[in-house]
Order: sequence, then C-alpha cells, then structure tokens
Amino acid sequence: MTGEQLLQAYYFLKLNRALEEQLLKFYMQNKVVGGLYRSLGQEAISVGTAMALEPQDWVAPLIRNVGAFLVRGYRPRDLFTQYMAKATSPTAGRDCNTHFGDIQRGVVAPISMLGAMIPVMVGVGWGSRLQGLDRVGLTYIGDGGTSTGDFHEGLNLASVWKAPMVLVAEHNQFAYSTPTSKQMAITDLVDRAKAYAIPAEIVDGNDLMAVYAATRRALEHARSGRGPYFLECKTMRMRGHAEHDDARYVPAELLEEWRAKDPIDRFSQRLLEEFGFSQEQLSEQDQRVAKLIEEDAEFAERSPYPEGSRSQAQEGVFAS
Amino acid sequence: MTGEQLLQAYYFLKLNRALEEQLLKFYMQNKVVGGLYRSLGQEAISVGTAMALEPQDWVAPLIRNVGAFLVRGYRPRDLFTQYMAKATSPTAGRDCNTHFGDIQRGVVAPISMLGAMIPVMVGVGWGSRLQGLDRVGLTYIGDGGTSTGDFHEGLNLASVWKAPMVLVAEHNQFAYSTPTSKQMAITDLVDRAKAYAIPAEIVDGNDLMAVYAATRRALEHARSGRGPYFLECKTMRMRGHAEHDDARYVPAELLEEWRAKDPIDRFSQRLLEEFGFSQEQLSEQDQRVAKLIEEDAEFAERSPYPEGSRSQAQEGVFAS
Amino acid sequence: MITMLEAIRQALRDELAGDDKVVLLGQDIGDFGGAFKVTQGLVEEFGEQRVADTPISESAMIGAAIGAAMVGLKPVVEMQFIDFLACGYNQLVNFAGKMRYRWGQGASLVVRGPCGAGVSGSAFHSQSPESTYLCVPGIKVVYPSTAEDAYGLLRSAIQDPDPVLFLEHKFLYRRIKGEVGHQPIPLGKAALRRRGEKLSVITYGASSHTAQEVAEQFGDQVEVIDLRCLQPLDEACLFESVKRTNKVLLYHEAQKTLGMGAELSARISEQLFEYLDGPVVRVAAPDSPVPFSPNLEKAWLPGAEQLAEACRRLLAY
Amino acid sequence: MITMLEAIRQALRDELAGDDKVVLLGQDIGDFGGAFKVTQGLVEEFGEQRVADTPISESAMIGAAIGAAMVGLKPVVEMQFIDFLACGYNQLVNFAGKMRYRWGQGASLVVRGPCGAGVSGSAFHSQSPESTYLCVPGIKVVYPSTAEDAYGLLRSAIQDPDPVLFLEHKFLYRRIKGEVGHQPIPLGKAALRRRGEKLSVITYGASSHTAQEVAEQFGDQVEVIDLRCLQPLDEACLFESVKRTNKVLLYHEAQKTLGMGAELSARISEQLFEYLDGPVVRVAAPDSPVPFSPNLEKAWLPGAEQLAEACRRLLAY
Ligand SMILES: Cc1ncc(C[n+]2csc(CCOP(=O)(O)OP(=O)(O)O)c2C)c(N)n1
Ligand SMILES: Cc1ncc(C[n+]2csc(CCOP(=O)(O)OP(=O)(O)O)c2C)c(N)n1
Ligand SMILES: [Mg+2]
Ligand SMILES: [Mg+2]
Repeated sequence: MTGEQLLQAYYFLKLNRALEEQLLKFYMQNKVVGGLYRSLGQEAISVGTAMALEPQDWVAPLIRNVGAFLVRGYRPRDLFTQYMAKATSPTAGRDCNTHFGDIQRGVVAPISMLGAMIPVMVGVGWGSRLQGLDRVGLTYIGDGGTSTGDFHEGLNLASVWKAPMVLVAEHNQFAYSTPTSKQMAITDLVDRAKAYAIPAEIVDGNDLMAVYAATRRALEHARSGRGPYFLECKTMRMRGHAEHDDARYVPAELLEEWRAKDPIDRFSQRLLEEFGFSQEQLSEQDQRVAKLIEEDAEFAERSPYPEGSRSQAQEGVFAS
Repeated sequence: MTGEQLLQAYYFLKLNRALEEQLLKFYMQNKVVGGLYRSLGQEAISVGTAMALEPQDWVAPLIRNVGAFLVRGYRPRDLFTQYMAKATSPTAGRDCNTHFGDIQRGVVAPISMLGAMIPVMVGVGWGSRLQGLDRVGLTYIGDGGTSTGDFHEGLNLASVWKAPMVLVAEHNQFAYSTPTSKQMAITDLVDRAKAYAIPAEIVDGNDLMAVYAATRRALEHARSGRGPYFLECKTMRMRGHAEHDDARYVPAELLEEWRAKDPIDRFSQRLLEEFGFSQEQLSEQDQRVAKLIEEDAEFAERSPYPEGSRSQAQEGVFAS
Repeated sequence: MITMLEAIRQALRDELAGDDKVVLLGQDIGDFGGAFKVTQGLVEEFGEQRVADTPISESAMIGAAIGAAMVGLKPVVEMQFIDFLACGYNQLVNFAGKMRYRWGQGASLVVRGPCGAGVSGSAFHSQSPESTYLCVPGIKVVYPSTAEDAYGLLRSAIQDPDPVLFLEHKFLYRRIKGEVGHQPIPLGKAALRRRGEKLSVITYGASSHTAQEVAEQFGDQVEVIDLRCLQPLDEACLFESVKRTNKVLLYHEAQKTLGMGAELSARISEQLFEYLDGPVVRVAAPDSPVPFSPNLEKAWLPGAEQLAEACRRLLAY
Repeated sequence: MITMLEAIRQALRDELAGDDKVVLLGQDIGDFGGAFKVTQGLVEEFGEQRVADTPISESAMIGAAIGAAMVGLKPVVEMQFIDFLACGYNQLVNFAGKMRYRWGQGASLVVRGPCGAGVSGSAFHSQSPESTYLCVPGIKVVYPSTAEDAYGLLRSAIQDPDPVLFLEHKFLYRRIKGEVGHQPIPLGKAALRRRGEKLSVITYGASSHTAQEVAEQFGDQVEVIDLRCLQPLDEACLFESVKRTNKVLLYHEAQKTLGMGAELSARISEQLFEYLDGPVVRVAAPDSPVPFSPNLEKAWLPGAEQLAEACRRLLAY
C-alpha cells in the first residue's frame, strides 16, 4: 500500500467507526428504526477488502460491511438515512440498514437470507467474464452463514465455472448467540473450501494491511482466470448481534483478549511507528471524519420521512 | 462375513440384477409406466451396505438402490408392481419406482429432489438417539447429488449433532449426462467430507466385501456416538441415466474398463476361488432367484391397476 | 393475564412436560431463548437434547424434524423469522406435505415462528406466507390472534399427526394478553368474535383485532369471524354467517392476489351465490414487498380506515 | 408445422442469435440437449459459454442468473422439471422478485421448464406451480398452450426486464404443432379461442385444449378464453367476456385451493357482481399430490367430462 492508501485506509477505518458511533447515538435517541448492527472490531475487513478492489469490480456488502459502502463512495448520510428510514435514503425508505446498492457503483444490495449473495456474485463474475469484462465479484459471509445450502451450491458452481469471485468469510466467533463450535465441527472456515478445491487462506482480520494484501492476492487469482478464492478473516464481534442483544453469552475474557487487538488501534500504531506518519497527519484525518459525520448526521436528521402515499408504498414492483 | 452371509450376498446380488433384467423385459413390452432406472454394475453397493445394517437401523434407498429394498425384506414383486403402477404395489399405484417405504421395516421412501434424504436421515439418527435407541440412519447420494444445498446442510448438522448417520456416496462418474468433472472441481467425493470434519473413506464400490466391511466400520463409528461417517464408493453407471437414455456421451472405453470389473462376476469368482464355494452352491442360489423372479413377475402381471376412483386419487393427504 | 408470547412458551412447556416425544429445534433457542425469547428458560428445564440449537440451515432443520417425526418424536421447529422458511421450502412442501399421501407415513411436526408486518421489519422480516403453504397439499396452517388461542391451538398443533405451520404475528407477541387455560383447542374451528346482522367480516391473525375495532363503529351490523385455522377451514361457520348476513368482506394482512381472501371469495361465490346481496369484497395488502419506513408500511398495511370505508360501501350496496 | 417443443427451441435460438446478451444455463442442456431435448443443437451453434451446463444446484443456478442479469445478461434458466424450482425457491422469490421494488434494480431473467401432469410423472415430475409464484410479488408467469404462443411469448419473456417464470406443459411438448412466426408476442394479452354467448370458460395451458373440445359440444354457447399470461393478467379481455355472457367457469389443472381460479373468481365477484347470472364455478384438480398410476392420474385430472358436466349445470342455472 502506498502512503496515500495507508492514510486513506486510516480515514475509512475511522469513518466506519465514527459512523457507527453516531448511529449509536441516534439509536439511543430512538431515531434508528429497527435494530442497529455494528461492525465494531471488524472494520479492517470491510475497509481492507473493499480498498483492494479495482473500480470495475463489484461488491455485495452484508450488514457488517459498512466500510465497504464507504470505500465504494457512499457517504455516511446514506447509512444514516437508511437506518433512520428517511425519504432521502438510497432506497427512499423502502428497505433498511445496509439493504441498498447501485449497479453503477458495482454495489449489490443484500437480502437477509444468509448465503444468498454467494451464487449471485458468482453470476456477477461469470456474467462479466462472458462479456469480456475484467471484473471480479466479491462478497462476504459470516461463520454462521457458511452452514447454508447457498454457500455450498454457490462455491461449487464458482469452482466448476472458474468464476472470478472472491468470498471473504468473517470468522467473528459467533452467529447471533451461537459459537462456531455449535455451528460446525471444524475450527477453520478454510476447511470448507477444500470441498471445492478453492484456494483458501487464513488472514488476521484485525490487521488491515494483511487483509488488504490477501485480498489483492485473491483478486489477482480470480482475475487471472483461475477461479474463485476464499479468504477467512479471523476476528471477533465486539458487540451483540445487534444493539438490543447484550451478548451475555460471550465470555468476558474473550472480549478482553480481542479488545487488545483492536484493528484501528493496531493500524494507527503501525502508521506512527513503522510508517513514519505523524500524529498531526492522523488528526487531520480524524477531523475530516468528524466534519463529515457531523454534516451528514445533520443532513439525516433534517431529512423528511417518506410521505407514505399508497403509490409510494406499492409501486415499482415491475418495470411496467 | 460368514459363509452364510457370503451366499446370501450372492443371492441378493443376483436377485437385484435379475429383477432389473425382468424389469427391462417389462419395459420393452411397454408394461413399465414411466422411465426405468438401472443399478447395473452398482449392485454391490446397495447389497453390501444394506447387509451391513442391523435390523434396528434405518435406510433410505434412492432410485438405484433396489438391492437395499431386497435385503430389507421387500420382494421383487414390490418393485415390479411399483414400476408397473399396479394396485398391489406398496403405494397402491400412488407413487412410482423406488418411491416407497415402511417405517416398520426401517425403510424411508425418497423424494425426487436430490440431497433431501440426507437431513431426513440425520433426523432419523438424532431422533432415535434422543429416545435411547441404538439405531443408525443410512442413506445414499450420487456424485451429482453432492452439489445440492441439502447435502451440505445435512452433513453439517449431522457433524455438529454427532448424529448416528452414514452417507454412502455412489461415485458412478455421471449425473445424467454430466461427468463429475463438470459437476465439481474435486475428483474424490471424500474431499467434501472435510468441510464437516466427518471421517471418510474411499472404497471400491464394485467389491462387495470391501463395501460391506467399510459399512460395518462406518456403522460402528456412528453407533458408538462419534457422529456421522462418509463412504465414497467408486463405481460406474453401466447404462444410461434411465433406459430411454442411450448414454452416447459415455466413452466406450470407460464402459469397457468397468465391464471387466463387474461386481457380480468378481464376487462369484472370489466365492469359488478364495472361499471354496462350489458352482452347485451358486447355481442353487441362481435357481432360487429365477424362481422368485418368475413367481413375482407373474404376480405383477396378474395384478390389477388401481380402479381410479376419485376418492382413491384424492384422499389420504391428511390423517383426518 | 399473560402475553401471547408467554402463552406460546407455556404451550411449549406444557407439551414438553406432558409428552417426552416433544422436542424443539431452532437457531439460538437454547441458552439464548430465541430471537424473540419465546423459548426462554426451556433449555434449563428440559435440557439441550430436547431444546436443541441448530446451525443456520433451515432446510436441514426441517428435514431433520421430518426424520425425527418418522421415528416417533414430535418436533417443533422455530424459524427465527418465518421469512427464512423460504430456505426450507422444499423439505416442508415436497417431503413433509406429500409423504402421507404417497406412502402412508405422516410427519407430526410443527414449524412455527414470527410473521407479519407493522414493526418496520421490511421485506425479509415481515412476510405473511400463508398462501404459499395453503396452495400446496399437505400442510395445515394455524394462525391465532389471541393468547388463549395461541396456547390452545399450539398444543393441538404439536399433537396433530400432520405437518402444521403455526404462524405467530410478531406485532401481537407482547401487545395482547389473555387468561390462558390448560386445554388444547381443536384445530379447524373458527371463532365468532362479534355478532352482526348485515355484513360478515372474515379475518384472522392481527387483522382480527382491527376488524373488531372497526366493527364496533357499526353497532350490530358487522359480524366478525376469526378463522384461527386456515387449513383445516371451518367452512360451516363462515357459510352460516354469510347465509345470515348476505354480505361478506374478506380481510387480511397478506397480499391480495391469491391471498386467503381469494379462496374464501371463490368458495362463497360458488356455494352461496343465491345468498349474496352484494359483491364479495376483499381488503388486503398490495402485491408488493413490505416497505420499511413506518409511513410507507402504514400506507401499505390494510388498516382500520380502509376496512371501515369498505364496510360502509358494502353496507350501503 | 413444428411442435411446441421445437417452437421453444426456435425462440431460444432466435434470441441467442439476435441478442448476444442472452445465455442459457441448466443441467445437461449443452451436449446432451436437456432432458427433453429442448436445447438440442444450441451448444454447437452458440458455444459452451452461452449454453452452460450447471451442477445440480437449483438455488445457485437462479442466484447466478440474477447476478448475470445485474451485469447486463439475459439469462434463461432451465429447470429439468419445474418441480425442482422448489430447491431454488428463495432466490427466485426473495432475491429476484423483490429487488426492483427494494432498490430499483430489476433482474431480466427467465426460469423455464416442463410442468404439468398427464404423463405418469407422479408427485415430483407433474406439478403445476403457478400459484406458488403468483402469490408473491415480483414474478411474471407465462403459460402458453400453442406452439405459436410458446415461440412468441418466450421471446418476449427473455426480453422482459423482470423475472419471468415460463411454464411449458410437458404433455403438449410433442403433441401439438403450429405454424410459428418470427415475432415476439407481447405479454399480458389473453386469446379468445372460441366465441360463445352464454358462458365464459377461462383457462390456460393444456386445459385450454380440453376446454375448446368441450366447448364444441355446446354450439355457440360456450366461450373459451386462454389467458396465456397469468401475470400480467389481461383483465380487460376476460371482464369484457363475462359482461357479455354473464356466466363464468374457471378451469385449470392446478389444485383448486388458491389456484388461479380462486383469484379470478374473487376479482369477478368483486368487480362484476351485477353482471353475474350464476355462481362463479371452478373446475380444477383436487388438493392432493399428483398420483402416478394412469387410472388414478386420470381420475385426479379435471378432465373433459367433468368440465362438460359443469358447463351443462351452469348453462342450465
Ligand atoms: C437463512 C437465514 N436464516 C436465519 C437468519 C437469521 N440471522 C440473521 S444474522 C444471523 C447470525 C449470522 O451469523 P454470522 O453468519 O456468523 O454473521 P455475523 O452476524 O456474525 O456477522 C442469523 C441466524 C438469516 N438472516 N438467514
Ligand atoms: C434437486 C434436483 N435437481 C434435479 C434433479 C433431476 N435429476 C434426477 S437424477 C439426476 C442426476 C443424478 O446424478 P447423481 O446424483 O450422480 O446420481 P446417479 O443418477 O448417477 O445415480 C438429475 C439431475 C433432481 N432429481 N433433483
Ligand atoms: Mg459470525
Ligand atoms: Mg452419478
């Protein structure tokens, strides 16, 4: 990563976190409609993977991939208004939280059913290659999501078709309240990839540079016609499944252990100590972040709700 | 296997094959309703696995597991009448070919959707253990069927629950016209089992004794509380997907190669050469087979079709 | 007085206690007590064997329940949201629903979970899937609207020899309370919620409450029947009502096209044509996904005003 | 004159030739030409990239088609039998069907395959799944009954910007022939198959042929309308007919409960009540799986006699 990219990564990491902190405020003020899902402690994965993409690549972020939206050019206001169900949100209030996308930006909106994005992104990669386009489709899956039928069918199809596709598995130890040990009999998600002869590697998901480098390798592999790639990012979900979940079931020591590995702290430290950035340079980014959050939070607050006419509520199911 | 078991295995192998030869006659005479699916060349798998079961174990045979029905006490007439859509068939004409079963005999009727039996047999094993019953559930899957979501979800659940369940994968090189190389990027199905940390082994599916021995190991593993077991039986589908498929897509040399490995020829030879059985002993079994086939073929031919009243056609969806 | 959610838990507890063949399976239903806390405390009481957590695999969950039912258990599968049943569709519809007809072996199992809109759950946490499972053979569909019914009907559903889809409207979970008995309520009996002389409103689920509120505005004109079970259906009860009032309005939260109202309308037109003094009217949700934003969702839901207006028009017909 | 099956192949060929965004995917559709040989020869003409074999994974097939549609292709997915769509249910219903409404991006794709009974296919190779996909938003459903329509409607379906389920009755594949044109036929237009004055029989698919045969027995009394598309629905055409004949009979091979007839009946009762001179009658299959044995299947299918008898009764009403 170039110096500029490192600074950019720092910016996105902080923006991701600050955005969610602002969302938390909104949540406490009852301004968030529905649940609030955090990516606290996992930000390096979304930011690192999305930064590794080329502009022509496509990504399908899930609920904890706020960072991928940001890297892809969405603003905090897009997330704020989505979470607040405002008329100014990307879906104009029709769908919630990270359920938005835009094919112009190569961002695919997820559905809630876990695993479903995998076959779809196989199709994105495959369909692009058929048209001679140099494009990789990247998406994410949680440890829990790897138990779904779509995970298997999607990866198998990808491997047979050698589809240019990268799957980033965020192994954050829990699926809602279910620890990985009750979700599967293996300990490393990469073992899943053996069923498809898909090359796979384990990466420290809390190390942004490692995530970035591994994703570059993965994309390079997929781009070169050798088929899909599987990346397991070891990490930890530092909050409940959503904010309404106090996550009592998570051992305190586990959280303690992972708090020490906070991806932003670690990255900042390396920037300062290894890469010779100054505190001022980082503070400058912090200020950019704070300013944008403030501006966009205000925008979101000022934004109206959809009026709620029947036509707004019903129309647009079909093109015609 | 005891001498008696060996002779019994011989009997079932021959019965399986003779049964299908009779079915083929019926088919040529237009007496079979719908397609005719053969297990030619794969008989050792159904017979060997089913013979390894204890009486209290359950089995869910698929379309090519005629041998499992026979070992389990069904008669050729049951298959004949099923294929001929007769009123005397186990389903009284309601469903086709191997789509029958009887929980009294521990035989579960399949549905057509490939993979679906796997979760169900996980439930059979799990549910039995919950009741303190010493029972394993065994079912089959084709190479093609391993691509289904249910395969993955079922085996994953089995491994997490340590369900007493055995999956026999019949790797017969083709799924309808699709060779394994277009079905998956791996060459051995056992690689699929790694995704679940399920112990797996490859066995020569055309060697009845090997199949039997491996199934005993598998059942012993499952029975002892250590969870599911995966058995890959290498074999070859020696006919088309069904009789209406001329299987032009199968290279002649491949068939040639496998014809030399015919499971019945090989088994007979070993019985004579290694185990000291006499030709008379085998001929005696052949006569038993011929007699039963003749008797049951006659029964099936004489059997009436369902009358076809509206109530017969419609009733029995719910218990009440 | 306990909430509908507590009534469901009580039914599960009483069944677990009374019949050792009853087992629960679902995601996070053990220690965690389920996403809505319906099963809270049950694992402590009955153990991990009988209140079993599962991986995220709806098809395997339903398949395993079918297998367990075959060996004599009575499994109750929780869907975290009923929307996710879409991922186990094949097992329920093609395996469970058709087995008794095909080979004489039924599957005594319940699939239950939260359905319905009104809590800003958006498209994948708000669906009303009843038509989907009514338009294929072999699945019973129960949809209680009160705590009492939820308790009694769930107990019957668990003991029923056939697969039952038990729909729990999440909006009602904690919003309604009732005095819950100890007895099962047989499946297939509708409830006359309010007597009226001029118009029968036939409804079920959360809509039953709206219908009763609206009916009040019309004195003794509007009758409200709560189906409680959509399959088996209490045709006798609703036919009797229509024969008496001669006008009928079908009201539900599911989509209009091929919603339960379509089937009821068709049966009524076919069998009670001579009794009808007006068109058979449907008030239902539009044929679109459920929108997220509260205003949109409110506009989307077939609410009290829409129902009242339809009643007025039909009464005046 | 070519068969319906050939007409479908011709439509696929013309679309593949005329629009390089069109791609086919399915099990055994390449060299083998598909289980019914619908795609025979196409891989030779258009290559393995555009006529792509898939593993046995219906959910992934539909998911991949959705993704491919997003990047601008127009995928046509073959189900070996439409029954197996049950295994890809979630992708079609929750992903493809809802995306345009949710975030403004539609999926131009077709899922096609053989459906219907009458060839002893039993429960899993004979289903009529139209209700299943009509009772959820976002999926168009096309169901041709002639070779001409199969050709023209399939071409329109492939070019349609929305997901289309294209149902091909396997009984008709090789049993009917037609003179096939070169033009697409727009979706959403019903066809008046036979003019009649006293009773409208509304039907579609294979049932359309039975209806026309039966109608002949009644001289100029019975009108037959073939819907061709169930979504979008040509309400104008059928309403016009009912207004003229004042009696209506809904006839299809799918199950009666929540079959298309239920929806049509409800719309007619609601909107044309004053035009009706008799009950709205449905003739449809029973609510059970499809039985295997020919006699049973015959008893199960709503055949010509049953229809004729219902026409007689309704005409005499
Ligand atoms: C098919 C399906 N079943 C159930 C759910 C409900 N659900 C939402 S998130 C979740 C846990 C997901 O865990 P994991 O995949 O590990 O992702 P994480 O939340 O840890 O990021 C569950 C069970 C769902 N969304 N989809
Ligand atoms: C879910 C599903 N999709 C498609 C089919 C259609 N089909 C029936 S058999 C078959 C091939 C099966 O191949 P394999 O699993 O290898 O078993 P084999 O026939 O070789 O024994 C296919 C595609 C099906 N039965 N189920
Ligand atoms: Mg997780
Ligand atoms: Mg095979």
